[in-house]
Amino acid sequence: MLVLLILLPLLFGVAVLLRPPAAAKWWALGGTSLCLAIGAMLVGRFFANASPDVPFQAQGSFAWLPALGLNLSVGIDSVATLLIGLTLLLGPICVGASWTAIPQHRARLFYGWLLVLQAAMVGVFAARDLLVFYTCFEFTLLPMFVMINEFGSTNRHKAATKFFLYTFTGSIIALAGLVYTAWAVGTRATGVDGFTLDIATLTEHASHVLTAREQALVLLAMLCGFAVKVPLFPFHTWLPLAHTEAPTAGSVILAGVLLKLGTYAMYRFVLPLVPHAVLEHAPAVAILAIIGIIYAGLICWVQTDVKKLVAYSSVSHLGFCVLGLFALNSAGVTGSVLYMLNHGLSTGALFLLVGFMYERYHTRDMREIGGLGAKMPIWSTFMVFFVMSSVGLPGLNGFPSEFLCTMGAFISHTGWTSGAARHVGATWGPLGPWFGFAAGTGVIVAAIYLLAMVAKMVWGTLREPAVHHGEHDHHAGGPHLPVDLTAREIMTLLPIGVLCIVFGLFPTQTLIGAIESDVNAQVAFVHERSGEAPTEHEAHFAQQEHRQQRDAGRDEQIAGVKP
Amino acid sequence: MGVSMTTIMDAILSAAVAQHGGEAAHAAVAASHGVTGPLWIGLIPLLPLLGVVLVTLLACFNEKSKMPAWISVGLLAVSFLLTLFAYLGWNGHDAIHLKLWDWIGLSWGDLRGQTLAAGFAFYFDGLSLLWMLFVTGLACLIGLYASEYMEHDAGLGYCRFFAAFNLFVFSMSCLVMGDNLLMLFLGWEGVGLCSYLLIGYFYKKKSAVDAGMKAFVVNRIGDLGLLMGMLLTFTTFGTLQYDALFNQIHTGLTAGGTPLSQTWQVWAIPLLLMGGAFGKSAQLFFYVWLPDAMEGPTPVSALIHAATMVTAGVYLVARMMPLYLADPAHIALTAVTWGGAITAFWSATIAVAQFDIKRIMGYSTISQLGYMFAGLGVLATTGGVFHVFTHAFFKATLFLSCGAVMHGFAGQLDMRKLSGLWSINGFRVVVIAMLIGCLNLSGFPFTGGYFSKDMIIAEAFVTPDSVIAGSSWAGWLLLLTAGMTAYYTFRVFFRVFVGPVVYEPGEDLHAHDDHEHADAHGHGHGHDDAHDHAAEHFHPHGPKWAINLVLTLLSVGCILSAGLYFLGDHHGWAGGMVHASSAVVDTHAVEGGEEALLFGQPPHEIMFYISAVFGFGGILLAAWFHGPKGIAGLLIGGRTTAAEVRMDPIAKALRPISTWAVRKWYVDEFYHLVLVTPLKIFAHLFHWFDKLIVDGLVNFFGATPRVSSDAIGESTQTGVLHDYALRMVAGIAVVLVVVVLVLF
Amino acid sequence: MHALLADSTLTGGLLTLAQSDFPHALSTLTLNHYLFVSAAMFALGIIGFLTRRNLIIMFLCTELMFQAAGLALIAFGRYHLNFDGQSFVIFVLTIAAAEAAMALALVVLLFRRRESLDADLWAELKG
Amino acid sequence: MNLAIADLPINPLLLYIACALGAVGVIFAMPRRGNNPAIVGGLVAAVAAGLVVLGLTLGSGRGEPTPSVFFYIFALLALGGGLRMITHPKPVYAALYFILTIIASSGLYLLLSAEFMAFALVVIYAGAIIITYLFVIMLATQAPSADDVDALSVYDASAHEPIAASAAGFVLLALLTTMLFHGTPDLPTRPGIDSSDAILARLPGKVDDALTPILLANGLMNEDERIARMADTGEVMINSAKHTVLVTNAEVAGEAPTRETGRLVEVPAELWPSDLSGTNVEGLGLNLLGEHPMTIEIAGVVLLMAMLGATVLARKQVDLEEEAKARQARHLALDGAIAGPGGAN
Repeated sequence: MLVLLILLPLLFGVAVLLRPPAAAKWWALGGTSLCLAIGAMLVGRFFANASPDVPFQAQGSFAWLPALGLNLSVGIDSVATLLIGLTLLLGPICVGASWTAIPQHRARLFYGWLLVLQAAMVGVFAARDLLVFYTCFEFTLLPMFVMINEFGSTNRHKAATKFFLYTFTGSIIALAGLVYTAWAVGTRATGVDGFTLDIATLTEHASHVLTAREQALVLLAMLCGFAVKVPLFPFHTWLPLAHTEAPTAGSVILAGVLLKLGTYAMYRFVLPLVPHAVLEHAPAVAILAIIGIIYAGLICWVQTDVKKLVAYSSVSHLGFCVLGLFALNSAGVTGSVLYMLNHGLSTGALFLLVGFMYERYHTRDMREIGGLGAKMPIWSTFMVFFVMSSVGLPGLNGFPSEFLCTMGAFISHTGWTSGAARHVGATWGPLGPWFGFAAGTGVIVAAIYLLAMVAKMVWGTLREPAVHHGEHDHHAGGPHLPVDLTAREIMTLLPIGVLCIVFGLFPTQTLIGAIESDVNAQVAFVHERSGEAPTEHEAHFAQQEHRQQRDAGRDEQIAGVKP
Repeated sequence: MGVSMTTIMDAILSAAVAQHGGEAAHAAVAASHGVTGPLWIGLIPLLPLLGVVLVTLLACFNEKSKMPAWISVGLLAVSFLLTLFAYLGWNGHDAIHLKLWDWIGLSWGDLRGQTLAAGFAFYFDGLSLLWMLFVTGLACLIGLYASEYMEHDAGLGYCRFFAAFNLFVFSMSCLVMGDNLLMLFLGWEGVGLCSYLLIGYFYKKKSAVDAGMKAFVVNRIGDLGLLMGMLLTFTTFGTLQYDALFNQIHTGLTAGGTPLSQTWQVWAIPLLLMGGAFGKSAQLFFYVWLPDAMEGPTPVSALIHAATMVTAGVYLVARMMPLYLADPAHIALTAVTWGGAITAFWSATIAVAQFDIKRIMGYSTISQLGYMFAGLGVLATTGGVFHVFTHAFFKATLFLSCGAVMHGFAGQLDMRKLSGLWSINGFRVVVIAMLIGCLNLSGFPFTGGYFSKDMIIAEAFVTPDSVIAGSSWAGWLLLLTAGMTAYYTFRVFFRVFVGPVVYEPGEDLHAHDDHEHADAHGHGHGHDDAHDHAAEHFHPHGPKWAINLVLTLLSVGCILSAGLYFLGDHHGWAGGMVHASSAVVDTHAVEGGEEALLFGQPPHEIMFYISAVFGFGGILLAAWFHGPKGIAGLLIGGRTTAAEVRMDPIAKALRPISTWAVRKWYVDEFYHLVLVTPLKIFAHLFHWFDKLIVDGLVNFFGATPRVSSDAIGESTQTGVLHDYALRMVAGIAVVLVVVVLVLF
Repeated sequence: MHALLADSTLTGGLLTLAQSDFPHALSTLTLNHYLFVSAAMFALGIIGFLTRRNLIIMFLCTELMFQAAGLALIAFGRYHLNFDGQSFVIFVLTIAAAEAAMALALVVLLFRRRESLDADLWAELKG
Repeated sequence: MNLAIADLPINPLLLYIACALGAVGVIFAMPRRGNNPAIVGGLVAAVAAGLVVLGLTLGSGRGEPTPSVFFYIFALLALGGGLRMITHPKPVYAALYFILTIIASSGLYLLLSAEFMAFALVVIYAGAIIITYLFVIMLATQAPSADDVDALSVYDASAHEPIAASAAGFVLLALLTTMLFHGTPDLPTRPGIDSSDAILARLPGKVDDALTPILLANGLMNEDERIARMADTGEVMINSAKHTVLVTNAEVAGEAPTRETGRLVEVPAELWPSDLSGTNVEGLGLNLLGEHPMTIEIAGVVLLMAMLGATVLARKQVDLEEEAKARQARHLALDGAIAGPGGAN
């Protein structure tokens, strides 16, 4: 089923290319909807069969080049399942959002790449070996590049190039870290004398075979890649540019899923592979995250471009996500995973809204446009709603994630877990209350900039650009849009809104309960492995031992052949 | 999951009871043996939520009638009745529990403190019941009032108003009824949102939008304290649930086993929570948002910014009283006392100088909230809570009366432009209601406000200074403030509601149709022309039945609330309610049994006289300075016009001070200078830093290879085949050299 | 390099030469003999390719390099006592023939363009 | 590293000196204007090559005496031809010297007992490929001026950076030899009877033809018997050294004979056919078709493609003529149109 989810969008992508342009969006809609339906079945089946003993389901492995030990294997745990669900949900929504925005003669290019992108994203979350993971991880860049470069606004070429090169450079460095780990595990633990690409094996052995210094270097390398993707301050500057220039669907996917690839990779690789280094350097990462939260938040406040504002708010929000991850406790990591989903929903929706507005007025400058409350009441209602979700209002989806991330950072304080001043609510971890406090100030900043945006965009007297979509100046052939949202546009927003409320009021039943056992296992694993890294001598010895074993094995083999 | 969590909770509770058998009996006060309530209790908050949905649906169908109001009022009435039933069915001492579902539940171990369990659950004890009674009751009445008040906005705006209104009641119910701190936080932020939406109801007015944002942001600053306090509570006590928390506090130990008195958390947590409370209740540094919040429609001001939401902070402190009492040094309580007392006095000084009657009521609300906090601080929880209750009624009455005036005079609120409402047809009910409200507010003998305020001030003298530092000084400050309160209250009454009939309509003549309004402004004739033109044809219209009915009911409520003082055996009905809640204070245990004296008498007895004197004094001053000639001015007034009073020369003489007071001591400007401007500067700096340095570095690194490769390419890319081949061979040679050197 | 100079100098080598059974020593062939010839041939091919400007001779030089590779293959095949080396030489010949056909066609094409076989005239790759 | 280099079969210093010397020789031998010390260069290069061969010979241990004189002759011819090829200014001569190199190489192939390849090389390279080159050289080479037919073109007369190229080439040679020589032992004995038997085993028809009449004639095998073919591989069991061959009963042979069911017949030495051995061609053929069938197919396709490609590329492309043809075609079409609709048919 997982493979189906990867192949089906590709098939539909081909179909889109083969059919006439007018049919492209219908094929894309059909493809993404079908995937969503299958995905819903997948998610349903996953949680129906979920048990703490079997963290991964729907596993499959296909020998690709057995001689080189290369397999393509997939499988999903609860976190991956939820993120796949998010990806698939955003599929039809993105198609719906692009319905009129993409001119028909270029529709095939757009929807074809959109479907390819979806396949790649599902592939990243479904990957159980480095080959699939990294291939898909990098392959997301190409469709996004095309979408920005071909369908973006004025500054799109620069944005696309920067997006591609920046994230690609980072990923290459991350690849180096991953490959080194694969090599170390291969030569020191599994004895294949090559690279171990299987993620489960890597996870099992990496922390045992990498020395403290190696772990630190691998952490640095992986962070270079994943922090750019997230993006973490100060690696974020590609994001506002890319978001601003990307078409609406591109922004939605970028914010909704692509950024999560970074945090997901951190969850999947950084934490379990190099726990010792993570423990040691978590405060540094957390400080970067907190700087990002406040710094990007303040920058949002003075933006005039509303899309850029939302983009910077992503930087700020993802800071919470990283902070929660590096709190290394259940609350933080749970919060972080929740954040991945919830940020995808609420910020995705904000981008949709900005996109709908842009489609009508062809400007994003808040000095030119604003006060739409009376003119576009439905749009405004959604805007306020999703802003509140983004601000972290309890009862909506933003809150559980934000609260748990902050709480994770706050209680992650090893000094509190023992001794005279023992705090029962504190957990083992590298951060502490001050981190929680600093992150908490970010909540204030978030309120400031998002409400400032609402104040400009929704409230106040109506401001419209001098030339906007009127019957006379609308570009020929383009569909005429009504003043307020159409039913199609509402239909793209409504599912997100419903999920926002459901995830806000029933987070335990829908999300936390689903991922609890996996996250707890992950945290326990990191806790257990973070204590002692092997010394250089031990690592070297392990390598020698395995080499000898291998040589002995080969000699035997030769000896067996010779007589 | 749910099952496991309840089991854990039960285990913790039983362990606590077993371990400290002695205190367990004492802990019964905190209602550890709660009873599970009937499911319909859950309807109390959920009915308003249903109201939100229904009103939103009406909005979708573009309903133009008053249907949203009737739906809201009906549902709120049912909600109120349910609360009443719950109260009547309550056994009077045990807390009622009702858990609907797990809201945020997370467990990472079986030990204590390894489970975060925040159910969407309710906890009913005396305190919550008391609050719920006036929240739902007043919400219902004010909803009815608003149905008429907002009628000019029928349509989308009307729906928007009532949706937010219902959402507010839902949030407030969650806040008050929640059984853990997270539920409280849910309500806390929810009411903040509704407050934001409703303050900014007239969203085309920039001042209203700014006020809404200011309210939300200032509240958020306080919320940071609440959030941190909550998290620290969790780490210290391992739970956020009231029952478990109070039981733990009663053991005198943290959940880790350290004696509470030796930890720093015992004062840090209450102080942090106090930050949240002060934010929501507009105390001390945080008060600035509340006066601006008067930009909202008056029913909103009455319900949210006077009667209910702003008392959430008081509720929080009262609810967390065991935590405040756990500190033997009472650091947090002292801070609460002085925070309250100073705020009470400070805002009274501003109120005496204002001319906008709604703003005066706003400042008066801040001042009264200060009383409540001071009451809690000096261990007079009963007084504080009773004052919340009486204040809710009389302040709602006052606001609604002001609202009726505003409604009738097209938004006119300037007391210099209004006079003699008594003599204007149709405003009699309003004036009487206003009078009753004013008497309550100024602490006129035998009114509800009189009793509740006296309890607070007297307790300030009763509580020794050794327990709460400077509590008697706080008492004097509060007494002085009582006099000022009487003065500014009756200043409004004497100037606006009695005396010669003078009026000018306000600017909201076309409030419901801003486009025309804006056009009028933009016209060549200018603002004044249009204004005068409108004024010529202006006739004040008195309130209709809904407003009059509500005002009448509220006035009756105000009067009756005084009677509550004589009910029950714990200093009145409110005392009884408090006694059956976590807010109960065993004053004797704290004070050591020594009876304090004031002027040689027990403070509680003599305070009736002293405060009456201060109250009368204030009223008489107001009458002298602002009262009209004749009986309406108590025969000592001399005002003949709306604009000129005897106070004016004095204010002129006190020029710098009076101007500063009128300008609200320039606090807003100060904040702007000290907080907002630097933050904005930082934001701009960061923006440029991001653009030039952070992004610049990236671009630099991007440009380096390009520039350098251009330079290299210029010299090497000759296009001649031999050059490439030679370089290739040389390259292979270099690689081989390396290989030979390394491998051989 | 130091050890290399110390323990086996040229004089030492010549001494060994003088002492050894000359005809017999000279008649002893090793794989290395062939490999050296092959390597030397390859080096000559490379040098030729690098120095000659005539396109045809440059291609001849590549053929020389093919030859060198073929010789090495045959020698190794002989060393391992199997026919794989020879088989591969057949393939090398095939490729060489194909390459010659294509290359010469290209040369003719290029010659038609510029009326010259000078490789230096073609610098369109200049970046 | 030092240890490893000491393991080389040749004194490394000697090797590197020889390489340097060779480089100098080649540089001198390169075509250039004015005084051309090509002969000196050639001699120097020859000395260098001789030094290496000498060193190799001295360094090698005992070994089977082989026809080494021919090796030296062929190696000298091959390298000398190669040197002259890359240094001779006239392309035609260069090609001819290359033929010399090829013929010498084929001699070396013979020494390496690759008889078939030796002759195939001569036929294909010298006979076909180089002739093609010669044709192209003749086609493409133009004398710089009409009056002096023997004059050289500038690009033939002067080398392109001979010093750098030679240095690079010989550095490469030194490194290559360093690596190639590393630890390679002597050549094994000449492929003899064993490998011959291995080939014969896979050629049952040949063995049948050679042995069956002898066996039958001498009564070593009954009429109902035949030479056995193994059930699993289809090979015959033959040992030329011991003169033995496995035969089996015909009936039994029908049911997959094994070593056990067969009968080992020992043929007297004088009766053993002296010419019965697996030849090089047979071995190569078996190897080629047995183990690399796919490669042959691919090679065929490559050749076909090359043929097509060469045809396409070398096709006479005269733009002017094409244009003229097109113009003419248009003209005709126009005429047709003017002639009327009847003309369209």
